[in-house]
Amino acid sequence: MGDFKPQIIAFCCYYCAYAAADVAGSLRLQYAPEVRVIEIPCSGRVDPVVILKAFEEGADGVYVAGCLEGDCHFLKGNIRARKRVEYIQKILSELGIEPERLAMYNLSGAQGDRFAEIADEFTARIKKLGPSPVKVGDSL
Amino acid sequence: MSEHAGVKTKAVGAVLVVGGGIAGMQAASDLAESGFLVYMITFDDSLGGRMAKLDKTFPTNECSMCLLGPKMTGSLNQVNIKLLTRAKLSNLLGQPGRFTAVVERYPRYVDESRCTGCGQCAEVCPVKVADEFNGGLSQRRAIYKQFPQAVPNKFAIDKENCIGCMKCVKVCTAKAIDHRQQPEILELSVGAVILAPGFDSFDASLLGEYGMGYYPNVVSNIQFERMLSSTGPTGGRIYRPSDRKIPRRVAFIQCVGSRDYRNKYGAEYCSAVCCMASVKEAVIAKEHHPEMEVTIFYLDMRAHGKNFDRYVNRALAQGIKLQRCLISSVKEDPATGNLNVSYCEQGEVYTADFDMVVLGAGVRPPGSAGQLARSAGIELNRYGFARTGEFNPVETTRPGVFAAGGFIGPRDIPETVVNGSAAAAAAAELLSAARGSMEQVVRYPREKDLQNRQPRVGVFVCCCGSNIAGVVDVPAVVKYASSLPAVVNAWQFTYSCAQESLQRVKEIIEQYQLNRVVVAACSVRTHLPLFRETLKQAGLNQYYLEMANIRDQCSWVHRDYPRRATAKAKDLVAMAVGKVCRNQPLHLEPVPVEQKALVVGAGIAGMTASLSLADQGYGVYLVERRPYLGGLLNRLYLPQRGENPRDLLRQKIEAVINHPNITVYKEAELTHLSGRIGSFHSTLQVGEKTVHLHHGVVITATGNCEAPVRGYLYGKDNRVITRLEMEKYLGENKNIDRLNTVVFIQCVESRQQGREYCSRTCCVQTVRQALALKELNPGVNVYVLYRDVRTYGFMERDYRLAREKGVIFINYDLDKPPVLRSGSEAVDVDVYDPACREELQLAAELVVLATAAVPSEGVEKLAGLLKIPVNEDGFLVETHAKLAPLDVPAPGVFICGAAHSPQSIGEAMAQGRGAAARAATILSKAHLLAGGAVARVLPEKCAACLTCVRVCPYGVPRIGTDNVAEISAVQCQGCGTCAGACPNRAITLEHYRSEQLTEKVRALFNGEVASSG
Amino acid sequence: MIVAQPKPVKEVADYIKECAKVLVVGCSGCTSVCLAGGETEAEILATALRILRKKQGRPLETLVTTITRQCDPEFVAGIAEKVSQVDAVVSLGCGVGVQFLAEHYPDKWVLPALNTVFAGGTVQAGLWEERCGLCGDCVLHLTGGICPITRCAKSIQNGPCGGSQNGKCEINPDTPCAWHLIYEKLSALGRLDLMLEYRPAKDWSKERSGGPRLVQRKDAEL
Amino acid sequence: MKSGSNLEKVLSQGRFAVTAEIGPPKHASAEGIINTAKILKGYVDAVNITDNQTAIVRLSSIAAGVHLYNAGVEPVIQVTCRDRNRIAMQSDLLGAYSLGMRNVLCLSGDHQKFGNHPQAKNVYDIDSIQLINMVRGMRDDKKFQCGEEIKQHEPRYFIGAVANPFADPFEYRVMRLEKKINAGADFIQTQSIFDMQRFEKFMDMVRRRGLHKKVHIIAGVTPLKSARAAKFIQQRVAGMLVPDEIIERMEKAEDQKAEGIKICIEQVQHLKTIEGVAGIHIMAINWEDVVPEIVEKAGLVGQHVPVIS
Repeated sequence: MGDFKPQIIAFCCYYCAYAAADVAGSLRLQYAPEVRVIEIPCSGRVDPVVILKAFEEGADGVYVAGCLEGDCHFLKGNIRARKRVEYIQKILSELGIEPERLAMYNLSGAQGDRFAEIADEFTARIKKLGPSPVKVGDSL
Repeated sequence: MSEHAGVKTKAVGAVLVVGGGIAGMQAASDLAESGFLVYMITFDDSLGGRMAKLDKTFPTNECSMCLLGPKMTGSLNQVNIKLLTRAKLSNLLGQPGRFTAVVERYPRYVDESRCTGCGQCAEVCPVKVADEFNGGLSQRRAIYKQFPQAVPNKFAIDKENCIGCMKCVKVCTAKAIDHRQQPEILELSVGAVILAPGFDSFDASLLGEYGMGYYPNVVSNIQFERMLSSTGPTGGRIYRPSDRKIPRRVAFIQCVGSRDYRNKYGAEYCSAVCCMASVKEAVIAKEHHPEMEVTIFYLDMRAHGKNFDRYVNRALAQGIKLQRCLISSVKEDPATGNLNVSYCEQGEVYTADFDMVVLGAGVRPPGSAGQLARSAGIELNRYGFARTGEFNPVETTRPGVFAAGGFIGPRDIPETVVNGSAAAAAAAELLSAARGSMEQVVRYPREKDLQNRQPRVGVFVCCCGSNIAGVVDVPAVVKYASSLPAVVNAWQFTYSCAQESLQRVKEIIEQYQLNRVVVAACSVRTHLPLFRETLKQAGLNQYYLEMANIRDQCSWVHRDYPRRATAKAKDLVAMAVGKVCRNQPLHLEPVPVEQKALVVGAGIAGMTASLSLADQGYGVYLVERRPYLGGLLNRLYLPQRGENPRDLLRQKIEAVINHPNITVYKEAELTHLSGRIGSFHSTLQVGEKTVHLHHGVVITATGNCEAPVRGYLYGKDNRVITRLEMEKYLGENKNIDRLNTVVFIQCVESRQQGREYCSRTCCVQTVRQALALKELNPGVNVYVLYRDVRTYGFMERDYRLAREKGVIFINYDLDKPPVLRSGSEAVDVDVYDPACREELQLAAELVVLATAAVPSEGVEKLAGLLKIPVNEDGFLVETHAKLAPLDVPAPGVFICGAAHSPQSIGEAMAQGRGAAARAATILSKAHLLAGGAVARVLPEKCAACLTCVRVCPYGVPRIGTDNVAEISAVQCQGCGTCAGACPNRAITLEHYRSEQLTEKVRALFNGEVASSG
Repeated sequence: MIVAQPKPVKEVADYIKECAKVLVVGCSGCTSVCLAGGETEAEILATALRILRKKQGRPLETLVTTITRQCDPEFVAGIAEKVSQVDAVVSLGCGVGVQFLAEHYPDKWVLPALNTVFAGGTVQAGLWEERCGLCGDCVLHLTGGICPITRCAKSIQNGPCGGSQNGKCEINPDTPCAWHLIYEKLSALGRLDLMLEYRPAKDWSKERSGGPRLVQRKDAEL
Repeated sequence: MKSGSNLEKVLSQGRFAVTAEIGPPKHASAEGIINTAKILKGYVDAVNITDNQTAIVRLSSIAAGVHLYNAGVEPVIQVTCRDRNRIAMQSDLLGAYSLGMRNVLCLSGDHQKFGNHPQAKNVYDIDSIQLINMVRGMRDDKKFQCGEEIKQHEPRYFIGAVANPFADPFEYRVMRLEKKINAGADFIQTQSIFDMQRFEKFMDMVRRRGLHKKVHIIAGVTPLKSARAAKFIQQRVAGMLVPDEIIERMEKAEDQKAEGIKICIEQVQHLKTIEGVAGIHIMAINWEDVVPEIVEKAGLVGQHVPVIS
């Protein structure tokens, strides 16, 4: 378990989270290399089916990162995203998958440090939870 | 059309821009995008100017080159910008509207049309000379490229140092080198000229006391900046030149050659940017070398720009030391190469040892200023910069000739960009009749119809010099990429964004019949437009492109894990390939533009913007909440550097009222806004009446106001007044001769908890008022209690004059603010004077408070209506702090003036004019192109459930007459909230369709091989 | 419209635990509009079922389709090919949809993925409310357009009862008292006389109590 | 006389009626009922038996009525619409009559949500007014609800209904009362009165419509056991209003029970003075032994004769 390298997908909104990831880069902030960013124009675009499919394919963790609440570039997309994430979390727990494997984060486009922190924090969380039960199976 | 423009002075629809820096590029792109042909000449070999030398920019720490790269390539690719390098203006004949510019063009000795930028010539060149681009810290060959990302990406020969060995000629397989090239003289017919040659840095070796030039470990700020740059002489590491060791203790010395009029090499003015530049360099250096101790020795910390004080406070929190003092000398210990700095603080002399000293060398007029002024027929000011008006900073002494950027005087990047736009507006005002007459229309090759073809993907992996390749195993990524399904092949580039690489991409697309492209390089945020342009030029739909960010989000952030960074890069490439195979061509459709502007706020910025657009021939609706025009300008009385704000106010109001293109609505408020860029519908409440307007753009110029004062007895003792009340008092000149003592208190409720910013205009205003007081009553005692005197730029002169006239400046600390008591005769002001280390008690008949500038009341509501973000201080947030200071994310909406941040009259006018130029890039077009990555309804799936109607933050979807949802492509902002909410998957967000995103996810897991690497 | 709610995934998973391949059928009608049974929910359910089975080490294959209305045989017939490939069909239609599918494909297990709740409408985004009791004998002309059968907890026809306070029903302080609403509406319309009129006992034979009902239109018959 | 019940006699003679209320037990023994009957006997004219009140399963009201009857107290059986449809109700009414029941109080009934079987399906085939109409029809028209004739031995009940002057909309409450009278109510039992002002207002409206002449209105009272109980009623029980003064009074009192009784007696005395109030109905559920004290101290003792001596 020690060398468990989680596979994590981050759906990042273009205006804040993705920009923050770029800022983290330009500041050379070092963070966990497990996160794979998928850029979406707004966290409001986040699609429950796509997230569930990510888990089906074997993602150990997924997070959605949007602008700070109240600061969404598209006004309210991030609020919708949060609610949708909560909805999917409910489904995950029904499926016996820890709902903490899915998270919603908010940060501003300038918060490179926060982006790095989130990546580390979430990676640590998933490492602690271990591989996704979808991969491992119930019997194990 | 042009026949009707008037035979007598038929204007030429072309503009000459002198200078290829950020000011010149901004002016050129604004003009080119609004219907003018631009000739851009630079004496350099590349575009980029000063900004190209910077590693990062303050206050966002963004990579300068990353911002500049797309801008440079954009300028080069803009068909209406004709770039001439190694060229200078030698004469300017004719009148405004019809000039003949005589341009001398010097040979590069390299045929630009043949050079591929491969660099083999430089490898064989035997000559090595100091590389001035890197401040002489490295060497280059006689045949060279200015810097790796140079645009155009072509080599050039430095003939002075060339020995004529012809090795380069032999090695060049492209046969591009031609040692026989001769200078040529070009005569260009233009209607206006914009001078933006930039500025030079002060040569600190002229001042002996700092040891520059003979102590190797004393370097200039530009040298230091180059060291920080990953493409610089040290690859981003700070070395001591003497022993190439990393310095542990670094000192920055500010005001080298600035604010120093006594020395014959010094300059009277403040260089305005060095404080922030040094703080930034200190911050970045500490990021590169966390163990480094940095001290900045300064006189006043001039952090007067937007978010600057916050940046300085952050630097302090990160451990950067700021030491207010006067430097007396720098001495080297020859044994160690260390430097001993003596400085004077509060009357005492101290010394400290450092491993390296960085000199904040000031700004100087460009070396070419004299020649350029003569050629262009303009005057220079006392400091050798272009002489321009205080209130019209881009207008030179010759009509039709405008100036922008550092050539006007020291200024930072956003101000330079604003000047560039303002100069463009000024030229466009002059040439409005000729707009479009010389414009060339871009034609792309016919788009290939590939919709039903099997994907043939080409993957281009960028090394970004060593930025990516230094961490990620690029050849391994290339190999992996070429093994992926549907990938025809993968290629490696040193710089994929280089001109030559882009050309190569186009060739490869053709050669391999590619129909999909993946570029694994940096961020879509900076480079997507560039690569899309390349696809278009190659006849591919621009949406057949995906990028994998293997730099900003990979190599830069996983430096310690090269293997895992490589694995991640492979994953990101696989994901991009997965998606690109699902991409579909999207096309933009023309939608009409209502060629009118709505300007909100009729202060000086709003009036200037309105007049510029009106003069450019566009209808303007100018909306003012108050019953009068002019805003805060109504409250300014004292002349500013010889120009009278009262006259300005009168002239502008008159011009606005009489302009046939301007409709003014006073006592009016914007209550509703709908529509989209190019076609907004707004509703005004004008008194009792409701007015509906239709316009293509909105310019917000709501200004700022004085913050209410709570302390300092204001409102309790009528001898305490604000700075604006003081203006009026001085303007009316009542009983001033009776005053004995006047005390000014600076930074009242600015730069402190809750209002962590500088109000920018107060120091300058205070000094001006102090001088006026002294003039009206030479016997009056004037004290200015300040935290930092921020008379930036040429305003420093007033500060000097004030001190000479006997105005006493006392520094106070935020922890120990002055205390006021009401006395019967006077207001007693207690303040601690650090210079003589004692408590002073001043008996003032008048106390003037430098009140904070805060955004106008209700700006949040307006910002909400216009969808402009507001920062924590209440000021409007621009799209980009550096390069897009007048744009906001909402398309078609612009900002200017003090609603952006506190600013002077001249600055607000420049922003007003600049915003007009930005607006004209839209208003000049009859149609905009809409569509692309927007929501699309699949009518056969729509259940008309109204979910999209309810969730859209912009209220765009509606259920149409045929009972299915309709989403207007022009109005759709492309957030995809509706697509995520549609219960029947009847809405797709183009380019982000569910199956495209799913494919990205799948590709990650199908590529287990990569992940395990 | 018919308002329905998804059943817990585990419950549906249990129905199909013996199956290797199922067809998940969404409905573009009512259940799509009430966000319970459109294509999105069908995809979500199918993915969730696959995840669950993947976890159990017994992968499930799914086909997902959505038809215009599950309550019309022609639409139901349109998916015959897909139905033939699977062991069972999971319907995200209302109870009607499930039955139509089951009737049309007599040799297939058709299983409900939703609980059909009521006939109602969207009162605000994300909130649906019951409005019609399908009683077959509408009295809305007497009650100001407010249905006492569905909206009064006791379905009383000579209301309001003594549990009406501050306009709310005694069973739930958030539920408006239907008869209070009726009173206000009739009062506003100047028709309080209708409230004084005795409403005789209702003819429930027209309701479901009278057995499965048919609606017949001779002229529409072929 | 419509039914010939004791209660009907008392009321039609214009005497001030006193009734009490018993909640049957949640078990199958009548012992408690019989004991309570002994306590009440001689102090009241009739006793109400609730029908699974608050939707909690209890011994049936008809059965309990029979026990009371046998113990010498006249019962008023309550019938709610919640649990039975019109067929069951008519059948029960016939049976109850055959067992000697003569008074029936018609209510819609508390919703099952409040009871111990919230999952139960409610009936509400007919509502309380329709029930009143049905009982009257059986008696006066000799017809079942469906219109079919009752050829002989029709049940002749003295028909009661309830009114709640404290429910909303207030203005409609008197109209609804009128509706019940029109449907066939002979007497009206009100919800427990604490807010005397509002009740006065209600009675004022009743008098203006002349309703007090068409029906016997029996005012409901409830002795409060404690300030906490008072508060509970104020905050939690829909359709009941307890003024703050009463709660304050209860809170201040040293002996809250005694204070509750005192308040109740004062209320009774006040109610007696209101024109159109024909009697009082004391609802002291699980505290029935206090009824004699209230009756005595309110000066109403001595006039009540047991039906069956």
